Amino acid sequence: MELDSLYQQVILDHYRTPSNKGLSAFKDIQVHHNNPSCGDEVTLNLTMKDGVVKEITWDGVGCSISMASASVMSELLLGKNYQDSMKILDAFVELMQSKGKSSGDEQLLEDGVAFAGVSKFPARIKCALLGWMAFKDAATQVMA
Amino acid sequence: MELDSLYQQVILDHYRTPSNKGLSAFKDIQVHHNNPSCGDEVTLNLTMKDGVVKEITWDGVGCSISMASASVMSELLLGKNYQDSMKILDAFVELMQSKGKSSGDEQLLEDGVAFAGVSKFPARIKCALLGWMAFKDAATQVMA
Amino acid sequence: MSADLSRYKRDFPIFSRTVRGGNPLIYLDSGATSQKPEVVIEAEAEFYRSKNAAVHRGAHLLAEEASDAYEGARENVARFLGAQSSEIIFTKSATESLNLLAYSFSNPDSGIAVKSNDEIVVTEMEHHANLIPWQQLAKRTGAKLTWLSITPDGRLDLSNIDQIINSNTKIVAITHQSNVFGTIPPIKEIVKAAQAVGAYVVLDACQSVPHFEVDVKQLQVDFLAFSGHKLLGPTGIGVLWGKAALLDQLQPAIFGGSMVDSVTMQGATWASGPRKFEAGVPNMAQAVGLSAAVDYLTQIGMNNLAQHEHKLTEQLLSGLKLIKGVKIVGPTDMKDRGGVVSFTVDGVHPHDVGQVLDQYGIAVRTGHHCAWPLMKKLQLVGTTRASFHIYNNSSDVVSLLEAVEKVTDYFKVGK
Amino acid sequence: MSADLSRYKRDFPIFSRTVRGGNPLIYLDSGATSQKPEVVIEAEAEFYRSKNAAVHRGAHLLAEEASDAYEGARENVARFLGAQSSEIIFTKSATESLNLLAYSFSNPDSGIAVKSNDEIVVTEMEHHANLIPWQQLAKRTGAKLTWLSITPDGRLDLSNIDQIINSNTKIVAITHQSNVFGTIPPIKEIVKAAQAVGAYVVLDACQSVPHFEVDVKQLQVDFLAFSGHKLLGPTGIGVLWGKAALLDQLQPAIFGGSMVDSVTMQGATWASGPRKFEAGVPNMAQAVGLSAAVDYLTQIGMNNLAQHEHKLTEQLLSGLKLIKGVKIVGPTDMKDRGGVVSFTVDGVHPHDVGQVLDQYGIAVRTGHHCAWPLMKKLQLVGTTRASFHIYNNSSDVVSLLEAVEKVTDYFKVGK
Ligand SMILES: Cc1ncc(COP(=O)(O)O)c(C=O)c1O
Ligand SMILES: Cc1ncc(COP(=O)(O)O)c(C=O)c1O
Repeated sequence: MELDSLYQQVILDHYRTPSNKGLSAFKDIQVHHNNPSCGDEVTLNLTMKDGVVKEITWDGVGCSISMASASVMSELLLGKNYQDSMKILDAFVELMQSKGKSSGDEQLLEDGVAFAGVSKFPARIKCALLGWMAFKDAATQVMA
Repeated sequence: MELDSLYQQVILDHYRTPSNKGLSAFKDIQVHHNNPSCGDEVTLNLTMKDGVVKEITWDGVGCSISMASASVMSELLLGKNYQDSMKILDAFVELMQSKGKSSGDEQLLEDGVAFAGVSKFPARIKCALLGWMAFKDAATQVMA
Repeated sequence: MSADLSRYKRDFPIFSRTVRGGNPLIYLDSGATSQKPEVVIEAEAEFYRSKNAAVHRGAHLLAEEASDAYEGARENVARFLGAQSSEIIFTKSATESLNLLAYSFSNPDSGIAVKSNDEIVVTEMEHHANLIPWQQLAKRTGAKLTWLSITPDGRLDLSNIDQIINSNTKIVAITHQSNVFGTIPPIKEIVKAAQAVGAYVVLDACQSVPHFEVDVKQLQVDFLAFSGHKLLGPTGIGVLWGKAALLDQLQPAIFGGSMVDSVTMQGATWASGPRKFEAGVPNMAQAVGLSAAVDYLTQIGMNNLAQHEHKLTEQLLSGLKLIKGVKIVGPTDMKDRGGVVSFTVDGVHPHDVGQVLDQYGIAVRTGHHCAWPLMKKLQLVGTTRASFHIYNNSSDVVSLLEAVEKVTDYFKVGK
Repeated sequence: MSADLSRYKRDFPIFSRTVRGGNPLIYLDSGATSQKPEVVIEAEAEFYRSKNAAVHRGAHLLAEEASDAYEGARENVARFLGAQSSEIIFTKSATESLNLLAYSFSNPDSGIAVKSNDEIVVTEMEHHANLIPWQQLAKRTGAKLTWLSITPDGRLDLSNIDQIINSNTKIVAITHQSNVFGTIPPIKEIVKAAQAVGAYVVLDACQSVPHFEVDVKQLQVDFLAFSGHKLLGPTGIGVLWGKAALLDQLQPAIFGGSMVDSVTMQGATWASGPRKFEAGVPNMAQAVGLSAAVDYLTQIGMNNLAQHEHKLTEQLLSGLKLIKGVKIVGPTDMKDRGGVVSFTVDGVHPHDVGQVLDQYGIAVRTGHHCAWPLMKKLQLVGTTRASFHIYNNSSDVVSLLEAVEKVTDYFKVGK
């Protein structure tokens, strides 16, 4: 069923047991992003050192796609330097805009390729990007 | 031609040489009425004595229908008592609303029956009524 | 036995298409916007094809016919509401209606302008469109905004009504039916409380006028707003109704052609009646389309429609109660409620519920329903909402219930 | 030789009807509203028949398709104007566009709010829709309204432009083409004067965008407004364009659903981009219809259309000059003017002129054309106005000229 291409098992797993959820006490910066049309929200704490992501923690409310995507993002970008994190982020954004035509670079995106099916559901792309955009905002501010 | 039923000779004559046009120096009351959608305007001075119309003078700018109708009205209602003037006025209003189905009571309306054709042109009914409504307003105020 | 209304569905061309998964369309989102019968679509098209002209302006036959069509629509809508046609103002939507009214209330030249010591009362279950315009009016004028709370079962809490609606109250703006719960608040009591202190009642009738008979005289409210698009009518048309005597005392809020009495470079004066609130070339084709929708509904009979929706709502409520993990948000019985049903599924976000339903061709609304303060109060991130109109039937309800079961399976609710 | 555009008339179903006296319709009132080609009528109908749903809200396929259609319309209109789509705000009409803008300018939270020591400049040839909203803005804020005058031949008098547009000037609101004279004012010089003092230029493009190519970047104005219904599009849709950086600094003027970032009972914050100015379920079908009109015009070619109207205007001006008792009001040559021609007939009121023309099936506009201050300045009670669009041709002009001759006969002008 078409639905299974959206709700990959990886996504449902991350939704049920998200990684790095729960905000850390210390951080370089905190950002809050939301999606007013559906009410999804993510708060993200970021710590970087020498241009490398040291800690990402987040909290939020939202649908399976937005929460799972934030979880995957937080795993994937941890330990990456700023440039690499942006490369991965760009690849993820590109995948989201692929309208179902790309399956994603597994090398780069790892669990992130599970979201390939989201690109066929335009209304859900914003969900998948919520956590990533919060990271981008935070990292850009820390690096500025 | 349909047009001739609108522009009766009587109307064109009154338009070219209107009666009682030019405001008197004395009056019981002055009213100003206009038709904002086409810009037609009538100012009317009324003098009554013992409930009888002693003088109607008016001035204004507007189309042939509105000016001729004001002229006919001023002739017709002069010398009438309040009640009779309202009877005539009501008959004229009724004629205007007749959608071309009435030819008007010549006994009562005299030259006013020339406006029967106006009732077939909804956009012009307001023109024909402008002067009459000014009279009604003025007379009602004087009688109050 | 009630009338069989199943034949009406055929009048709506959209049901001849299929949606996701090749499924027939099961449209349960009429609370957001309704579908349109062909007669409405054709009425609008026919206006363009045969009598399109700027109303009230031209000296020609088309302009005359267009004006007749537009003013005829006004009379028709007035009749539908038990109002006078001079009290019907065409706007683009209920949102515009409510904003225009709020701006008119802050025009200092209005005879009934809101002042800084006035209070404006809303409720916790208002749609943003009947909340934010009043917040902004309060901000512009210095007036105070207060509100009636809701009870846990989604009804209005009237326990402190005498404090909330008090001698300072100028306006009470309230929904006629909650677009989240389906609750129909006790308008009579609120009108009574408002009248006792000389306050004006503004009724947001977006979810009522399209679904059951509404008579402004019986209701005794002062202003009322709704949108055409939820009433089987076109988009881009709304209505603001107000008591003639009050409209007379209000100054207009939007300015331009066809609403003036006279104009100089320095200033202007206004025409009388609804004209002064309708600046510019109006949404004529949409007014004509709305009028066709009113005719269509009148022919069905608003009471028949209300009964029809009542039965479907009852069926849905009983069905939902049987599904494990599903909670109805709002009244669970049929007392004072209409055909809008919100629910949550344990552990599944509404957005995901909606996505699964969509896969089965079922269109519902998910999220905060433009009633964010209400969601926060209920500590919900949102709900899934099903809402009805004439084209729905009991097999739609069965399909929805089956699909909700599948949602709980898919996301292994309680497993 | 220019392209033959005669085949386009067939696309407009209204011309298959007859009017007064059994005559074919000769429609010369496009300045008030244009007729609609079948593709526009069908685009609106098709939206209702196949993808009607509330945009940006539903979790279902229809809502997705409706959103795509609506946002696609926005992109299409943006392209047409040389703008970004995030700068296009859909309103119900130019009148609403200008009023919303004026209200946004008086929202004290706006970064570029109008203050009491500011000046707002208009011209003596503005339509009421581009005059009264600014009068009212001045009244609300205490700002001063000033204006550029006109010359006897219906052009803008720029002799004192440096006094009128001065260091206190905040807004210059001006028409792109007079709806009475057809005059196209020297926008370049006005933009230069405004930029020199840091004032914003608001262009009323109601009579330009539907008739010739308009590129907002080339014009260098800051805001622009027009209505769909004069552009072969549906009624009930208008556009407000503004530079993105300025829209960012403006606060919205109408409030409700789909335009918020967050909402509590006490207050709200706004979404970004055009969304913050589009509260409520929008006029979706009308936006889609407008987009179809834009496609239709693009396919004809705006330059072809402009040339076509230019030729007709030239023919009409030369013809009118030959009729005794007829005076053209406005420029009598083709320099900087479009396809709107006003005239008077000695001793015959415009209303009577229009009535006679109507008898011959010719639809024109008569009266003050919502430009009352201008009429008073010219000491006219009104004019008769003929205006063109794609469906007109040179035999329409011949018919009009013949009928005007008949007017002078009928009322025995000069006899
Ligand atoms: C120059 C001009 N400005 C503004 C308007 C107002 O447009 P609308 O009535 O469509 O809002 C018009 C047309 O009526 C116009 O010709
Ligand atoms: C209760 C209620 N009020 C107001 C509105 C606003 O209506 P619209 O968006 O058509 O202006 C809606 C619908 O969205 C509603 O359900």
